[in-house]
Amino acid sequence: MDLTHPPAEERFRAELRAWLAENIPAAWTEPGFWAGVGEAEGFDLRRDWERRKALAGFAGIDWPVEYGGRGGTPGMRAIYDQETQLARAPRSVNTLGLAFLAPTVMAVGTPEQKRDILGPMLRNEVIWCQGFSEPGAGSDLAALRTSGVLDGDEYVVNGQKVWTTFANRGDKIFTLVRTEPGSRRHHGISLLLIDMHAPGVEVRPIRQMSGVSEFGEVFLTDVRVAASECLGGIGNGWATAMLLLSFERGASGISQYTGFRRSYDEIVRVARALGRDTDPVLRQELGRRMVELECLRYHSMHVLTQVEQGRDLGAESSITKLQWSETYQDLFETFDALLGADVALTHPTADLDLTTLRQESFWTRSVTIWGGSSQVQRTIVAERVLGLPRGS
Amino acid sequence: MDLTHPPAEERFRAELRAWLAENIPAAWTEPGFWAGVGEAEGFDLRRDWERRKALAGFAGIDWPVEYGGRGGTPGMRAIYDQETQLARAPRSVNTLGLAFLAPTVMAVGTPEQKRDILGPMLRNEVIWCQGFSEPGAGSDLAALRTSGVLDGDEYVVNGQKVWTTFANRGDKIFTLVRTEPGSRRHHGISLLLIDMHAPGVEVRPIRQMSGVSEFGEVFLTDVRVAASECLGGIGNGWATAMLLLSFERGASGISQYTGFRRSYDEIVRVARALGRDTDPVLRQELGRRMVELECLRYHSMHVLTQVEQGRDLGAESSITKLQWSETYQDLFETFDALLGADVALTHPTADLDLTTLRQESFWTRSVTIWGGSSQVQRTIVAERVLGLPRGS
Amino acid sequence: MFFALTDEQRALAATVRDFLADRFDLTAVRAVFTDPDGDGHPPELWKAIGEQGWLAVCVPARFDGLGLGLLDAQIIARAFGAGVIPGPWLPTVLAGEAVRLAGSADQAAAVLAPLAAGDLVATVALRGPGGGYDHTGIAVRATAGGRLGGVASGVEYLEVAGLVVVAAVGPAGVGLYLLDPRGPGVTVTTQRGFDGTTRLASLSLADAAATRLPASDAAVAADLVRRGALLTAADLVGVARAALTRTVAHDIDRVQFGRPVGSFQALAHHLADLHVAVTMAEHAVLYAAHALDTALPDAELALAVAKSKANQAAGDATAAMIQYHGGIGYTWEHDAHFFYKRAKRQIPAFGDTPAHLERIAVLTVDALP
Amino acid sequence: MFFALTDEQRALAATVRDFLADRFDLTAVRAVFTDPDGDGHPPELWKAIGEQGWLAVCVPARFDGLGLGLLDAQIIARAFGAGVIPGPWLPTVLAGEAVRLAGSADQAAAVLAPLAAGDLVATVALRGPGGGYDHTGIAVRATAGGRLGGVASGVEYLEVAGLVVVAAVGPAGVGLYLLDPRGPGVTVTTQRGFDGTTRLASLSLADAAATRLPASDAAVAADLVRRGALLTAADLVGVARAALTRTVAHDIDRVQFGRPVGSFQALAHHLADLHVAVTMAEHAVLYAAHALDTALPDAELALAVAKSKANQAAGDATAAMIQYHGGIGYTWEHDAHFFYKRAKRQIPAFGDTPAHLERIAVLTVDALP
Repeated sequence: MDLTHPPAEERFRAELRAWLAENIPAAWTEPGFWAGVGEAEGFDLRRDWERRKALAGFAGIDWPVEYGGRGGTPGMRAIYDQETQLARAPRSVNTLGLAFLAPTVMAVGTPEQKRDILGPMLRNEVIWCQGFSEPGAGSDLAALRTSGVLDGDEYVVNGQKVWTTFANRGDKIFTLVRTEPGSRRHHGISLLLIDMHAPGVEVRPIRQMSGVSEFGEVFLTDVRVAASECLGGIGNGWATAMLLLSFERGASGISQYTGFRRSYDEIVRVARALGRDTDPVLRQELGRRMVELECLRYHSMHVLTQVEQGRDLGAESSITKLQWSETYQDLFETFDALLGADVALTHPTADLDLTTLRQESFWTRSVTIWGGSSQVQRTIVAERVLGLPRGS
Repeated sequence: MDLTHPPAEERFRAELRAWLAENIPAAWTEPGFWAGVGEAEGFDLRRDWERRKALAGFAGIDWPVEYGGRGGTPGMRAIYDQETQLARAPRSVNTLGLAFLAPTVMAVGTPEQKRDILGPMLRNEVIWCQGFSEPGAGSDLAALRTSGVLDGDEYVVNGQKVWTTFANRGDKIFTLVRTEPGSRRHHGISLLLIDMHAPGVEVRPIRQMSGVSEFGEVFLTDVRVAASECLGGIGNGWATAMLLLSFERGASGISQYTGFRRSYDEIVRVARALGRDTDPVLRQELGRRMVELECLRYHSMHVLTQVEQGRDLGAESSITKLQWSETYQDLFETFDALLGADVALTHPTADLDLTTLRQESFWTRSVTIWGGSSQVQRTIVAERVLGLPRGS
Repeated sequence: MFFALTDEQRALAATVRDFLADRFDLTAVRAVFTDPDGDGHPPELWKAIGEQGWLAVCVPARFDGLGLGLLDAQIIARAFGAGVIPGPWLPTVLAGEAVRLAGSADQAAAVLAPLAAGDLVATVALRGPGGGYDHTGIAVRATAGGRLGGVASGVEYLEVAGLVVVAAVGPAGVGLYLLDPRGPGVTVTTQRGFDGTTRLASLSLADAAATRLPASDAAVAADLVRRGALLTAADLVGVARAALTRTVAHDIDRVQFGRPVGSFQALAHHLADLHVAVTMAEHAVLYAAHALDTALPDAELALAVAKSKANQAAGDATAAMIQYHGGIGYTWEHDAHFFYKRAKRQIPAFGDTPAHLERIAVLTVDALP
Repeated sequence: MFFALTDEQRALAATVRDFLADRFDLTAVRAVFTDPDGDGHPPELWKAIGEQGWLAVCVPARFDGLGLGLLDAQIIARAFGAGVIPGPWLPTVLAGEAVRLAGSADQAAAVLAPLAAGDLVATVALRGPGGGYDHTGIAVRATAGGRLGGVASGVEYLEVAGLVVVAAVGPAGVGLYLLDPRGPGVTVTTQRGFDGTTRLASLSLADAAATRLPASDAAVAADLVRRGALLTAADLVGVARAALTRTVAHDIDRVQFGRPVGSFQALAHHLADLHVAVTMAEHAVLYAAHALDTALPDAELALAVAKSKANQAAGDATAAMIQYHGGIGYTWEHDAHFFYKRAKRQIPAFGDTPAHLERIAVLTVDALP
């Protein structure tokens, strides 16, 4: 065991930490700040901040230098995930592009795609959306029905996508489209890159149960897309999509841990303000949550070690997802439990504002659904990790 | 709502209670008595006691008088279940015969079968075993392989049965046998009544994890059974077996509740002896167990009402089984929890003898397996009560 | 033995259900839910509730009530939970119970008839900010002359109520007081919350005039809390059953991987467990209502069992409703969050689970001979 | 970042595993388990354990030990758990730790070399009947002269031990004492229990002579308990992983309703959840061992996390082992009950879950600035 980072990585941490301290306005880290600014203003602040961060060299930490990245180690990437959380840096507005599309482009993109997509994405000049899910195709992606019909050297795309993060703010969307008429399930699909500002693209925000709109529906009506705007080859979309989704495996859980650990402390402070932190029954619940949080941290070290050793994590990423999502949800059940009879109030006492924690609590109901529901993850663990026979 | 019993039923209660008080030796109700006497002696005591009880008119409470029963109401049956538990009367040694075989004989038996089987069973002159499960056919009963080949007017039976309660003490066994060679699944099966003392019947006790042997394996080698010793018709065994198992539905759960409620009190007394009854965390656990116990009691009143109203409970019996078996198991998890570091000891302190409670605790591990495992019960509730589509 | 509702009671249940389906369905609920600045008290609904006699259930016949008990009242509470119905029915009924149990003849005459007819919205203020439902949670003090000072939190529909029953600690201990919320010395402040099926406010009292219910004491206050807990448990059971039924219906229809989602065994078994839990909670609420109505010796235990079990069933069923609807269940546009949020609010109301479990321990551990 | 075992450590794990599979498999365990009157201490196993150096892991090199740490010791503990191995390995190692941490040079010289070689069976007596593992649980008093009086319960392998480390409260507070269990004033009484993979006894002391470990105090005693908890957690993780692996293997083979039982989704999903839990417990034990070895600032938290998680994983996995084997898993003849009973015994050993969770609350709730 050696849980330290090598000196070069620690130097990176120091450098990053100093930059973050200097560049994140104090107001941004105050409770309620992001809930207070409007959605549009918040987005613009984050977009601009991230661009500046990229120019300062703190984007694409583990991307190769040739693609505009820093060429750092997996350890630096983990440090980045941790430090940005600790500094309460704003969340990225280009997550899906950075986490999924970018590594896929590096792997199977044409030289032109690499040039045109990666740099602008890093600098937030182009915000990317993901267009995979459809109303009838949630966990069962292969049931998709959006169609693209070749007309000259363009595809005419029709269909509907749903659960698209930042649908109303995105510039481009990577989309699964059935380009071979009459094909079924995994066949005849292509991954097309569609301009969100093109004619025929309409977006309707989806309001979440928390009241916030981060997702949207995307309606595609006779949208014309150049055949060259395809990643990974026409008809090869399923394989490209599976490759793309496999990059979720890079996530070690350290970013989640760092964020949830802060939420835990905030929840403890609420308990203290309400005089409930000495209740032996609630202390047991808090203790149980901390057990799972700390396990997530140890697990993230395990994952980082595996990545550094060049091992393929494969289906193990389902373990990471289950651990962080279920732990996160349970943590906010404990939050509710300690509020007692005042659970429904935004301000249970005059000086306690729970708006942000309450939004986070509603958010946790979604994390066991998106990105592969807990049910889907358990099936993956059962079949691919434990080797249980395929059931149904 | 009217949770009282009519006067006739209350008179029955008084009569029964008085008889029990007079006829159960005080020594029998002392902790550890039944664990102290040997298995054989215990069986004989119980067999004889039950015979005397029958002669006094306290057997077959809700059986028609023509079959030697008392001709009582469902309410009297519930009172009987409750009072015998309260009085710590010994458990029956003929349960499977009384609960399952008897009502089946009443429903589909020939006049001779009714005459020959019911009376002797009530008086414990014949102890009945059940021979349904086989090593390869547990929850999946239709996978049975025991075969009976017709030879003159006798079947020659070969096969193996398992999980047979009192296998080594039984006189006769009601058995599912594949009497049509080459038949599959539910077809070609007959319910044969086999003499356990006949040549070719061999019994091997199965020791349970508690150390006690209540089950056994029954090996049938060229056992000759008269074709007339068939209940419900040759080849009609599956339907007869399903009818037989449906009589489990008579059980309202009140017997279980009354027994478990006593165990709860005993567990509380142990907690008190160890000074753990004031621990707020353990109190929560005990409270949670009491919630489920009391729900079981209310549920038993609901079931009794349904039976009195002549309603078919159908798949609802799976709810009763799930509620009592899971509650019982959880209750003993709480028992373990409150013992703390001394959990492994039979005598954690000089004056605390946990032998009986410990055996009961191991027993609770089996109740979610036999009689249809919790998994099987949940499938029944999902499909037949909720109407969810048949899955797998 | 008759552990069931009578035919009349079943008919009442059907009437409430049909009325709501017809006249106040989820579209009507949505209108109230999504208008947090509105008073959450649709007049046409209230009028109908009054006309139907659903406020008169527990009011004695001499005050034009139906003279029934909690067993009948819980039928209405369950249907209201199942329909996630807004409005001050529950606090009004409860305020009536306080007057019935502890009021003078004059007080009863003045309050109960208009309350039963739907001409009076009333509510109860039983605990201070952050406080529980026993006497330690009360943050209002009373003088011997009936002047109140202090604060109460999370009071339902205070802003439309014409009368408040306030629990206060006076010279002779805990008492219940009738207060005009528009009188001098009374400040009402809106408290924002996430459950749009109710409206909450705090009550600040500074030397406010009130009238004591003469027979009220700590025991009556505790009894009132138990009645509130029973009706809340019934509401939760209604929420739980509706959440489960809607989820089952959705998962029979919803196809993924070429099969109805409800045919996947892990999901089906979880729904089966939820059905068992909701069924037990239904039994428990029925029993507890009867036990309180007829003063059975185990009434207090039964109430604690009912509220604990209803809490669990509703919490689990509404969380499952979101999870097993997939993404759609998490949207504002879907109705799942009405059920989820109402359950979240009601679970700690009139005693959270730990409080009731500890009470059960007192009754079954400490009381064991 | 290297959060994993080294190649040498993996080789050690493989050696222990292979040795046990070869020389002390479940048939050998069964012989010990089903002979409750035997001493539970097979000499050939002990001899081999000594020869292999598995008692020498934590003993410093100057006493012929390997001078390694808990990270290496937990490898052996895990393998022993996975094999439900009987014998006094764990209490002997722990007694050695007490001497190493708090003994004089002479005491260390006298005890550690024979202990490392397998020539000395030792054990620890740290709590009284019904007591926990903190100072309040100690029921032995010591005089200034080192005479002990009182009682200790649940002492592993006391009847074959040549040396006992006893926790006692003396004039200067808690201390650890070396005791000859065959000396005058010492009474050893067998305590019957259900876990045949160990032997337990109580220790009654009446003016019994003992020698204090000079550097021992409350902090060292607490450290010793943490080391015991860590090795017990490792044992439990071994039990849990073996229970799960055996259940998966059984359910791949076992056919019901024409399909392998393991293809039923409800069961498969439960096994998947268990795999996640056992994996987390494995991580946690690894981290806690390293944290104790290198005195990381969060070592105490890590230990409490590891024991809590190992308790849960082993409890759940061994219960599932019985349930998902069907009837056979409930028989004496099947091995499932070895795992179940060992887990039951070890779960409260060196701190049950509530005790560790409360400790976590102290460290993360009370300590929050």
